[in-house]
Amino acid sequence: MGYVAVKGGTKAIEESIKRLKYERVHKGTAIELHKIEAGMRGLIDQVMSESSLYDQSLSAIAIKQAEGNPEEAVFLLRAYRSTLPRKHVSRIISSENMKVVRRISASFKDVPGGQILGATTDYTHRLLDSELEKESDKSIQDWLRAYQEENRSTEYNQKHMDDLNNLPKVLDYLRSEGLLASCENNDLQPRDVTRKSLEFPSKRSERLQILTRGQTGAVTSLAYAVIRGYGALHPTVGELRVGQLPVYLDHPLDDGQEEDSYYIGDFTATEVEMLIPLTVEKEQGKKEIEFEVGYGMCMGQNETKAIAMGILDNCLERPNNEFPSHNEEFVLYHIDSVESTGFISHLKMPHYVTFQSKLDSIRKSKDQTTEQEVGLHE
Amino acid sequence: MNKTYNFAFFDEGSKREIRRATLKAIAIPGYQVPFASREMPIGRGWGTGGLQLTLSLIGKDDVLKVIDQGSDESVNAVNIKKLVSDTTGVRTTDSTADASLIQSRHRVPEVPLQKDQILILQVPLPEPLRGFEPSEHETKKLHAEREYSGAWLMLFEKIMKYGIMATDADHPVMVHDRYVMAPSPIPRFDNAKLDNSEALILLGAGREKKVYAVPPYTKVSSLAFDDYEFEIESFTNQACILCGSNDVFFDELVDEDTGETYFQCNDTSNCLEIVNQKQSLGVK
Amino acid sequence: MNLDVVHDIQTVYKKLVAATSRPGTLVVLEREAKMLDVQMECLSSTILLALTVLDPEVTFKIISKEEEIVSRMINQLTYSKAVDLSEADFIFILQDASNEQRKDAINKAKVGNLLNPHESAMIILEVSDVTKGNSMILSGPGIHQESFICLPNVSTWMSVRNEKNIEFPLGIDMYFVDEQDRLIALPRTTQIKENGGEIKWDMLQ
Amino acid sequence: MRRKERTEILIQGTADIAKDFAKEIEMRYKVNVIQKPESALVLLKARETAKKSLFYLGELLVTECTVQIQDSIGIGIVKGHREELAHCLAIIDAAYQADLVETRLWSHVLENEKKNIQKNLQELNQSILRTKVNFETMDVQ
Amino acid sequence: MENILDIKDLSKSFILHNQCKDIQAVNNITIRVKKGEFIGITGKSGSGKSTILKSIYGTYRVQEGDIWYESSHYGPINLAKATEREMIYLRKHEIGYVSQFLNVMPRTTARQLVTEAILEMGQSREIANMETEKILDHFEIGKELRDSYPATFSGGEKLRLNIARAMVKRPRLLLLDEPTASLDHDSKLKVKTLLEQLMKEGTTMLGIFHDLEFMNRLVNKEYSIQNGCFNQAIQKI
Amino acid sequence: MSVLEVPVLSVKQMNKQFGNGCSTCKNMKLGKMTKNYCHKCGTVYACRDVTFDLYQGEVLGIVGESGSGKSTLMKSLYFDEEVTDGEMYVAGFEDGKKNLFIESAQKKRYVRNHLMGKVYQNPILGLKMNFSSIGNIAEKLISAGNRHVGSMETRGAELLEEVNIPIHRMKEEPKNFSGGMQQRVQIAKALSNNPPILLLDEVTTGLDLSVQASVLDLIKGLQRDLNISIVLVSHDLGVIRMLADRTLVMLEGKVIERGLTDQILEDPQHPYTQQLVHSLL
Repeated sequence: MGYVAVKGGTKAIEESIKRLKYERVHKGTAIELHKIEAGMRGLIDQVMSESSLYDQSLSAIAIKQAEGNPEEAVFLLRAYRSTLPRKHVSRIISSENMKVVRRISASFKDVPGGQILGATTDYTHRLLDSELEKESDKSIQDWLRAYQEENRSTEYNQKHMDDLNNLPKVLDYLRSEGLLASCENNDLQPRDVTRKSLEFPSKRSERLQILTRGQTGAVTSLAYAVIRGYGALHPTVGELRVGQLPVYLDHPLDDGQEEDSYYIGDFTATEVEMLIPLTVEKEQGKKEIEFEVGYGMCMGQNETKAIAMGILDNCLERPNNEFPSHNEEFVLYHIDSVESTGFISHLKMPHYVTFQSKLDSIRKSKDQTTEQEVGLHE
Repeated sequence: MNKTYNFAFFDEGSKREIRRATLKAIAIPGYQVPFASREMPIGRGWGTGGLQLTLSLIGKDDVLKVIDQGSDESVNAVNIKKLVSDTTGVRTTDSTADASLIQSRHRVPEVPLQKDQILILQVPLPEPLRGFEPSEHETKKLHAEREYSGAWLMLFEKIMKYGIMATDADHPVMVHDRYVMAPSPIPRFDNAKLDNSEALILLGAGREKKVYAVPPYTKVSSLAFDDYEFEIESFTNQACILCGSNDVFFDELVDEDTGETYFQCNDTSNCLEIVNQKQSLGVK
Repeated sequence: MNLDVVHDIQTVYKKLVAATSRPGTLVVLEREAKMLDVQMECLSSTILLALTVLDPEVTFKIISKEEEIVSRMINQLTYSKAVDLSEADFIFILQDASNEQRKDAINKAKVGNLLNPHESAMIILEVSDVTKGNSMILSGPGIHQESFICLPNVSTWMSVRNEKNIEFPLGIDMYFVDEQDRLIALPRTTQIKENGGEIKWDMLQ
Repeated sequence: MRRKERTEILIQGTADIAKDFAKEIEMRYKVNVIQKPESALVLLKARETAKKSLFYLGELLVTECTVQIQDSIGIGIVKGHREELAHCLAIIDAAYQADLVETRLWSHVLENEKKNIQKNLQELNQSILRTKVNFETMDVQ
Repeated sequence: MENILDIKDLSKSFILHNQCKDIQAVNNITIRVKKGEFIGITGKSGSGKSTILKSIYGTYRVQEGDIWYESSHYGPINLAKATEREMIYLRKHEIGYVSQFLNVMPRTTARQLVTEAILEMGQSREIANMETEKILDHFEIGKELRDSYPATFSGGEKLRLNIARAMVKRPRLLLLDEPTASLDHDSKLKVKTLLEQLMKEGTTMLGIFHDLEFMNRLVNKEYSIQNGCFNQAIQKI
Repeated sequence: MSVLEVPVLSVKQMNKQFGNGCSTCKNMKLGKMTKNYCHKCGTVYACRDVTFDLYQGEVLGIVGESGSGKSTLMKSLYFDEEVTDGEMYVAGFEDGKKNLFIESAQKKRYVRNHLMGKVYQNPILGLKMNFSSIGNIAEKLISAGNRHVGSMETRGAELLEEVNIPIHRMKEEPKNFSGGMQQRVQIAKALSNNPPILLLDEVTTGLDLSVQASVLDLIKGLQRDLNISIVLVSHDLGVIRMLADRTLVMLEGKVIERGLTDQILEDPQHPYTQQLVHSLL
């Protein structure tokens, strides 16, 4: 054994990179990007959300380069993002404008607008489908045709179809019923954690941004801990919606009239409002139960993450030192994919110098103890 | 997607933000200036803080040296060097004296730094009070109020436990009699090189999003007690098996055949230069 | 404008780093200033520094008779916003500012707070010649023992500058630029003593 | 037709329309490209519904292009890597800015396309509504 | 002989808010005490005897009237209007109060208790230790008791300790609030000797005694009190 | 010939409110509130116009039920909490002429480190549970400028002995100790650099009776030997009776009664104090 720095690094790195490529291609067939885009919607959405960069085709390249490892793909996109100029900030995006493709509420069976399942794995029984082994382009196309045919045969009320583009929000209903404190729009400009280093106590906008770009697994685990008991919340899903949101930009020199804004396209997002009952003390010590809302929103269809975000959002609004999940430093500093994986993986780097220094320290303290022991015996 | 990267990887806006933070860091020696810290193509914890400083500083005429744990050839050093030269085209070197920018992890080179050089140290954990106080908000307050009992207390505790200060690398220092600073995990042997340095020393922590600095000719003292002085790693009566130096930081090695311990310079480029010099003298 | 916004700004920045880390050192920006090659109401070095540090993320203030014109120009060049003195991250005091304006500007500049001493103003002060004027002795970080410089109009900024820097780490960092495109920095850590004997008042205004 | 509605139709509808419009202009006017189509980022500013405050949801990759016709600047910006479309949109934008006569004839083309878009959307909605849970059918008779 | 204490028209009532009661304890009391005198106050229980002593000592807040005291430190001072700090000073240095109850910290030894009283006056620990031993000898507190807690003492021992603690300060004015109430005959005799000795040393005293016979053998003058008012003053000896 | 005594600590018109207050609670002169809480805006007026002096060598008791503002007062005195307005003077700082409430954090820190000691009800607040007991004492000495391990170790051992912590346990962490022992380590720590002022916040609350007695004894003994001035907060009149020379009674953030401790106990004036005292009897 020896504590000497690695030599001959240049050559080794070149060979290592070749080896990595070999691993990616050694089966002799290349995966085409459009196939990743077509068939890996879940992975693409997760990678886009965690990298905080929305673009399916970039995501597909990253996934290909990372051989499907989401941690690595997110890393690639985050770094790529650092090189792109950010020229615009969108007009305010509001979920009321969502073209909904899925919407459920776990709180209200008869939610106005209805429970719309959309595309979900929730009821698929998770039976491994061996049919997929045989799936071909042709079989897919046949199925698609049949599906469209089926759809056309049903008549739907015009009104319902328009509703999908402006479904009422469950929260608005609760607010109108007085079950939820109403509140005014708060137009305080958000802080951007990618431009300004986070300081504590943090701002709400910073918390939401860090949560929404958090690592899916980390966000989910912490939220799970909260509802299992390492936290003080008992939430239900008030509303979950998935759909397309349009993005508009103001002309850089204009005064920002909506009709003169640029439409640049839609993106898919998941939005969740968690309802959390809380006991509040009212006049004369009277106690009442009120709802609070935990908010979760992610780019792409990432339902578990959005729900978890909603839980953590509310946790951080109610700091409580008893639980790490209610401690903003604990949560916000530890859920970023690039930061946590980077630091964990840096342990692979050599620490020869620090180790040598530690060795010295240990020896000296051993000497000290021996001296003391000798002293005792004398 | 055809993308040619900007000079030094970053867009100019990113560089500007790092540059502003750096100027403040130099003006307030030892104070950790928060900065946005861009996401880099190398991992957080792999030197992104140092790399961002390097990329914000580097120009066409710079000559870059990157060392990791004393070695220019270590894979991480090579990797960072490659990234910088790929995105800038600048010349790299192993020789400390030739370099205008030196990015280093865990060592200050043995060759004394010069006035026109800048040393950039990669910092994994910039907060010297972290072991005493886990909350960032609280440690910031402690720095604000110059309340450093925690830093000494951590040393005191070690003395109580082990009978000596027993710190290894990253022994905290006091800068300009105001801020207690983590010098990055350099061995205690290197702490003295920070004091009254000829060269500007910049420290960057990418993951923790902090930049700080020790300007030239600035007082940097290692924390110690009146009756427990700061001690560097001792290699009494040892000399490098290759170049014979005895006043440097060593790697300790074991001869696999004999099982005997021997020592070798940790700063490999310096060692090589000395060996070469001796050989050329010998040839003469 | 032949200025290369990537490479020439990088060299300006490197010089700014050198000036800040070695207070009192004369740094020459002549080469970059020549590239700039535009007629402005302020010194070329002022523009160079503005291009180096300003963007939409920070704010500035111009102290000058031509404040409006210069502010607009800087805004167009950098997209940085002009704000009140007490909020400005960067304060540019041009040559034509009166003594009162100069004092007032330094006086109102923000010094940061103990938690965030970096949230303080950087002041760029235009002078005719950074090598002429009252002789002073500098000490502090970045200075090997002591160094000697001359700077003009000392009476109009020195005492108010020292007053602002009384409780380190709070304070302001000052940069002096002149007509020959030279730069001297006096960050908050620099201690200034007047160099004995007679005070030679600078008559050029 | 104002910009918001116009860009909605040009981007959501078939890309041929933008291409045709741009071609028409390019044939008759000098189009000066100020900035070639390039990738850039748009920061998404969203309003959350719990406290109705604002936060940044992430960034969207766009392709952006700037052109000049006569004295008017036009900007084309669209989600994703769509250099050609960004270029066409910039030309169309500049044409409207310069109030070129051609633009007056485009309105009805756009109106027609808008109807197509509506129709497609309704078809989509129809298939989504098939997944709606109908509680009434569970009533016990 | 000059007066050391001059109580003029002292009235004190207690307003009990929670019971909506207003109890008049003493009314228009006037007493003059000359330096070195020993005054006895008699009356039925509840007649207001204690109220007078506690008003002098500052435990009760006087509503009407004055209590002029001739302090060696302050000169003439109206105790009815003295500040808290003045009262604390006087208690430490000039005015003592002894009752049948010994109110002390649970784990303070007899020796500490007395030493503390001396230290309060600003004496050095050395002197305090010496004085303590002296006075404890004097009061016949057995050596074996001195390091135990007073809570374990007999009534007589407690009281002797109590007086010892008050006396060690050599107060100019000593207030005695039924000190002998629960004492046996022997103990009473010891106390009597002590009080006589104090008189000799020139301490002015004001006392309430349950045992009139005991009192009569000691005091110079007796005031009798009924329903808060004086009946008469009887000159003794 | 009254001698003018100079207080060691002087607090004048101190106010501390949580919340910004609204037109109702500001204008109604606190009249329309339940206790010190405004229902409209939720503002709590924790301390209202608190004024007192503390003199050398005395123990000033502060008694009141929970929520009366006594703990907030203590936090404010130790700068754990920023006051809304008011003045505070300490004899050892700038001759007692500078209002400490408006001084910088650095200056406050100086006063805390050099002129004060505090013992918290909850030892977690006063001790670093993961550092050795001797280290906890050293922390206070270090912050007062001591840089000599040997002298700190000696002093620490001395203090621990004084508070009856066996010397062989001095390197142990307080988290291993019982509540009473933790409290004693806190006291040793608070006393380490001979502060003229000691703040004790409910130091015996939650301890067993016998442990309580030993802690009280310790405090009394220390106060007697060191002649320090103590502000002692307690909801327990028994504790106040045993230790305090003078006492303030707080209710709803205000000092409603003050006097010699025996005055408060035997001749209470305010209905609340009477109720408090009678419930004790």
